[in-house]
Amino acid sequence: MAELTYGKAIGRAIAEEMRRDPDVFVMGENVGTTGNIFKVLEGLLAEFGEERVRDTPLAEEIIINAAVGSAMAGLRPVAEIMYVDFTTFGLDALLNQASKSWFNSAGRVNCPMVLRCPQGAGPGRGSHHTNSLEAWFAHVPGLKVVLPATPADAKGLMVSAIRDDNPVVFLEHKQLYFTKGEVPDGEYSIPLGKADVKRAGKDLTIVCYSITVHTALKAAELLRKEGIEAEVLDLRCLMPLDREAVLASVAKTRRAMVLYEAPVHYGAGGEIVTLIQQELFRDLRAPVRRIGGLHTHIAYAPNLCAAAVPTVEQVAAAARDLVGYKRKA
Amino acid sequence: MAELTYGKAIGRAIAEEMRRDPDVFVMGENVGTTGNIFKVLEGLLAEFGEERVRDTPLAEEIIINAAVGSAMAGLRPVAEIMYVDFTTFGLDALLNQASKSWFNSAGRVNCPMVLRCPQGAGPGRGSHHTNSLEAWFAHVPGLKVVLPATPADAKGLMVSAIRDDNPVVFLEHKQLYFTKGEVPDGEYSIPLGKADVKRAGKDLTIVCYSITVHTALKAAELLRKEGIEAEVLDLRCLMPLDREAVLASVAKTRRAMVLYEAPVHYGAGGEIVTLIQQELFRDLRAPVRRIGGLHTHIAYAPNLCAAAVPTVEQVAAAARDLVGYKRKA
Amino acid sequence: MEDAKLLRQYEVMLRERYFVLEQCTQNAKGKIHGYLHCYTGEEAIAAGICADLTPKDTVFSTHRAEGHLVSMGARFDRMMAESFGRVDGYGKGLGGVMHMSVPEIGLVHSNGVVGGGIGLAVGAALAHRYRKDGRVAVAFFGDGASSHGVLYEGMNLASVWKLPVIFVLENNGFAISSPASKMISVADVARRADGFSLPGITVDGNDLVAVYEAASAAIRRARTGEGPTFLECKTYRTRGHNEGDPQWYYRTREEVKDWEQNRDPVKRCKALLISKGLLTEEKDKAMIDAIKKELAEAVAFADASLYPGEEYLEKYVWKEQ
Amino acid sequence: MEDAKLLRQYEVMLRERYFVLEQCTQNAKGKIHGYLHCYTGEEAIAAGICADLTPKDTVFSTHRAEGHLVSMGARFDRMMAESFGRVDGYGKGLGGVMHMSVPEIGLVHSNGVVGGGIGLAVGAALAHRYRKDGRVAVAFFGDGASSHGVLYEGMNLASVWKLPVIFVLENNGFAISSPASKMISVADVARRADGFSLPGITVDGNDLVAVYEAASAAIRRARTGEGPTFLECKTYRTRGHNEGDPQWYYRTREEVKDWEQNRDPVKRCKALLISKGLLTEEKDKAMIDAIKKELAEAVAFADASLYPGEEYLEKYVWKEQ
Ligand SMILES: Cc1ncc(C[n+]2csc(CCOP(=O)(O)OP(=O)(O)O)c2C)c(N)n1
Ligand SMILES: Cc1ncc(C[n+]2csc(CCOP(=O)(O)OP(=O)(O)O)c2C)c(N)n1
Ligand SMILES: [Mg+2]
Ligand SMILES: [Mg+2]
Repeated sequence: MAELTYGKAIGRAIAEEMRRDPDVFVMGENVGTTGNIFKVLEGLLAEFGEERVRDTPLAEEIIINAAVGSAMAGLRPVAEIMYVDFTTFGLDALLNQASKSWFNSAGRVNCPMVLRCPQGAGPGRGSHHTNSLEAWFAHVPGLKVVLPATPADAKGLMVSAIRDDNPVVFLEHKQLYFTKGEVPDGEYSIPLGKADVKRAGKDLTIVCYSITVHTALKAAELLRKEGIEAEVLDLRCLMPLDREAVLASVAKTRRAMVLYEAPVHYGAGGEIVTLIQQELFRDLRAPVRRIGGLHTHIAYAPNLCAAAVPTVEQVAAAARDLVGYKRKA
Repeated sequence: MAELTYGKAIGRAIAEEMRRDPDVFVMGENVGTTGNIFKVLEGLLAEFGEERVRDTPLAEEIIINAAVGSAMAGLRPVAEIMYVDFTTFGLDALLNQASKSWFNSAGRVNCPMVLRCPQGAGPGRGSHHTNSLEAWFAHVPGLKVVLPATPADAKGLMVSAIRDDNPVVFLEHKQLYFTKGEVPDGEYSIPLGKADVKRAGKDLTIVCYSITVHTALKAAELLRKEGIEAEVLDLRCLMPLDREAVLASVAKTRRAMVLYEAPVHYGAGGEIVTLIQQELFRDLRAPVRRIGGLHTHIAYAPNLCAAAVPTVEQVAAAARDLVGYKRKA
Repeated sequence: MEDAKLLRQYEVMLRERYFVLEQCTQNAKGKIHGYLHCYTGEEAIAAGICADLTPKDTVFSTHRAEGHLVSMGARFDRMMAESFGRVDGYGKGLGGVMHMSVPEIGLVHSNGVVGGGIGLAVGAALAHRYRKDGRVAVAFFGDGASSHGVLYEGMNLASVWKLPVIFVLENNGFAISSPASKMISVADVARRADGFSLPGITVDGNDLVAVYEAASAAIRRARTGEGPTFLECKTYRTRGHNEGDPQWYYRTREEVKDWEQNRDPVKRCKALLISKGLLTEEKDKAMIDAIKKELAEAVAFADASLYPGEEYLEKYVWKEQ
Repeated sequence: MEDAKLLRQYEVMLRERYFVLEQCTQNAKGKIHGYLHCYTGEEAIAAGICADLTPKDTVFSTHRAEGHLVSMGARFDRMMAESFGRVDGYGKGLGGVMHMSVPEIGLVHSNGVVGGGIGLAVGAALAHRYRKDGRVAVAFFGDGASSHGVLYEGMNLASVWKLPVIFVLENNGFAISSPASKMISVADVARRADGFSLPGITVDGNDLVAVYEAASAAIRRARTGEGPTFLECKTYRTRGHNEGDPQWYYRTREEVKDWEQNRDPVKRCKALLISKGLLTEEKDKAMIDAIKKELAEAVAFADASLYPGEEYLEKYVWKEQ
């Protein structure tokens, strides 16, 4: 075990996979000389050289295309788009090419690639660097979508993402990069599609992922003092989705909340709400609560950035509502 | 009233708005000489000339950008992307520019444009011409999203979309273009964000939009013979969403199904399910049912294309389940 | 171009031509479900470009794919089955007529997205360069597609990284109804390559030998690490954009007839072969007969093949680990 | 360039320079929340390009926007307030330092997306052409952005439609740490314009007069319906990519010093003005003092302004009908 930041845990996973498999390489804007602007890839250029750590021109469309094409030709690219906001230049390659090659070819051409992007709110960045697009990717059959919340998960999931034979979108929350945690040394992987109970509880389940796991954990601490025990279930992947884990937890607690940071409407949470109420309707003691970000953009002013994303107090209040809900009015 | 196809109703709405407002113009691939490949815009070039009916080069990114930029400069473009699948080349202009200009400028620069795209399944087209992307657009704050199901709605909604001061994504189902219906002559508009009860019923509500309205209506006919009266609520717009109409209908029927054609997971339906179960939990006699397309791509083989989208029989069966559901097991 | 290769590639052109015409026949019978985009009139390009390629190279094709498929060696029967949407097709009927992938012959991907293969070919070339395997990636695309930004991003990347990719522009003068002369700001798109520091060459795409010579040099350059080449082949499609295209509103019958009668690549190559004494009418007829026989078998094969089962719909979404 | 204009645009350059330096000061105090990308060293470009523009023209700026804003006439106080994220800023603190829109002076949009304004400018130019209003659209963008495909799609469209747009490449040699020499396959990007049939001109971007003369001709061309121009201005940013950039891993202090001492656009222009007898040290100092006074007021204004209320978050998502 070593204490690492979330960012460094990702960098370490990639480096270990690059040592293991010569087909794995990294490309993106400023990933080599700069080691990526969040220092995630620091040291990789020195260790692996320019052929395997490729600074690209500033051209997202060809970055994604080159990743997809090289994967179709047998490599395992780990490509970076500096912010998820800029994947919008190259989504044909993801939506129509990467995600469909296995299908269109009926099992002849696959696309084993990882597309890494920071995403999410951050003060002082403004609306062009703070989109959260997981719902877009999760909606595309053929893509896998991973959103780690902790350094250990980030490492274990990145290893699996690189080894996966399908295109994986790996979404890193920019506000987590410098958070720290214990990370297992050496070979360590976490299968894609397994949720993780980050805190056990009996009174309600908070289904969450990425940065909201931490919001949920803090809210759970508040609630504990009030005698409410919240279970915090970190999905870790939206696709594959660990339906079993969601249902097992809510079957136990009989109350659920889904929590995410993206603009609330048509976000990923609706999928989880649908699953829970469909499968556990008779057991639910209250309607499934959904908390997302405000349905707006992330503003530049720090107070408005904070106001747009779910807060600990908001989660705690919703939990109290849930526990206090009476099935009959 | 005149009997028109869905496609011609759209073309007529655009022509009428072009006559009314010199700032309205049309652009896209093969929209002029060909009148668009579905003949939606036939006759416009002859009437309005090349300046207002602009055949563009085959370059979706600049089409969308040029629409957005010209709208920011005060025109009202009605731009076409030949299939929604190809909007993926120009989504920066939609996600980061069009949808955010009003916000970033705090009310100084708006973007009154319509982006028209056919979408949806169709046999023999294969997976690159059959995406359904409404959930992506509906998730973006600042965009409006319209999906008409009938010729009259197509006309009335298109008029409102063109007059709207915000960017509107207007999604036309390619399998509806040649369906016919009565369309009011002359000035006729339908406000964006008003759902429409396409069939009244008391036993359950089928919330749907675009082509699935017709699936729902057919299923309702089947069900009627069995004594089940389904209400078919056509949302017509996903954003703004007519929450009131959804809740009013389900408050009455106490059973609801959400129906759409896109791949089921993380589709638009989760939003509606969430709304209903959140607001009407105590009234619901059964969990809200969600029926989407199979979570896969639209295959070329006609049998598989048909198998991937919701069928009348599937909807009817789900309705029977809903009506037969017992709240206590 | 050596004689043997010339004759072989003539036969390839015949195979392209007759395969597509047979698809048209089958399409008229309602057996092909999708848009059928015929390569008729453009056969010399695929035959010339692919002559020196091997199954280890990586070719990315377009919506007008059959010429490329045939030239790389795809089987008539499996292609025909795929265009019928049947389970014995290359894509088991899932992909269909615009989306055939035959990696075992080097044809990685054909594409319903115009311009969709250009960036992928650059990526495949990156893989070749990364592995130093001497292979070449080829992107075919049309004049319409040449307006797509990814081409320029791709040329820049291929140029700075010296990637072994050949950009093959099949300039047939139209994107559906839109004439290249109105849509493209330069007469020879190949001129744009100059600004990206790669060789840009324009050839008569209906002249098999001219295409071959240019391609052969480009392939050599690529294999020896000298980087990308842009090759513009001027041509003309003599059938509609797709079968059923009511084409006479954007071009004249006379223009088409002129190309068919005076510039047809198959006819021109045949005349050349005969003039060189490499072909006789009888030999030509024998080749065509053999092709027709193979085509009849292909149609029978496709007819006998079933539509795919519904289980495939979800089976091929993700590759199992 | 006439004397009066030269002097006026020198003052514009001073305003650019001192405004940005004041932002740096405020940034060091923690008052600017976002990435601050300084235009320092590049001022002659904005001052030269904007000299003949009017508030009716449409300028699309970048993440390095302050030079363009100042040159079009934006107010110090409202810009400063916006970089502080305050409600009296141009975007009420919603947009922030990278996203200022001041349409009343012709600056439609600055942009956090690199290359994000290029296509929009083409669209605005389409509006001008459509209305035959004699206005001009300008897209500023960097060498990094010049690798984006939309530039080439935009050049093609502007060329075939003869749109009144000027593509202004501010080639400062770097995209963050990536040197243009490794990322771009040609020394002068302007050469690429040739393949799109528009004039491509490379000028010394640190020479106000050179930029101005080229811009003035391009603007005239655009206003009179002759279409687009591509203008590449070679320059150098003398501060880091953004404030806080640990820049010495990709360039040397010596290189920066050389540019500051020997090629600074403000110094060069000042020397020219003095040599022409248009400026004295006293007059220069007076101008700078006036600017500094205005800046002090701007900071006070921004400091006094509140953070925006939460109600704005949902108020400005959609424009009400
Ligand atoms: C990205 C994209 N845009 C539009 C289309 C619709 N479409 C199919 S073929 C075609 C014209 C293509 O022209 P060109 O590239 O010249 O190829 P050609 O058909 O002439 O071989 C168009 C517009 C598409 N399939 N993909
Ligand atoms: C589309 C996009 N990709 C990446 C970034 C991150 N980024 C911000 S500035 C920058 C470098 C821009 O270089 P250049 O275009 O040369 O402009 P300069 O900063 O040198 O003025 C990058 C990569 C971005 N904002 N937008
Ligand atoms: Mg063509
Ligand atoms: Mg630069």
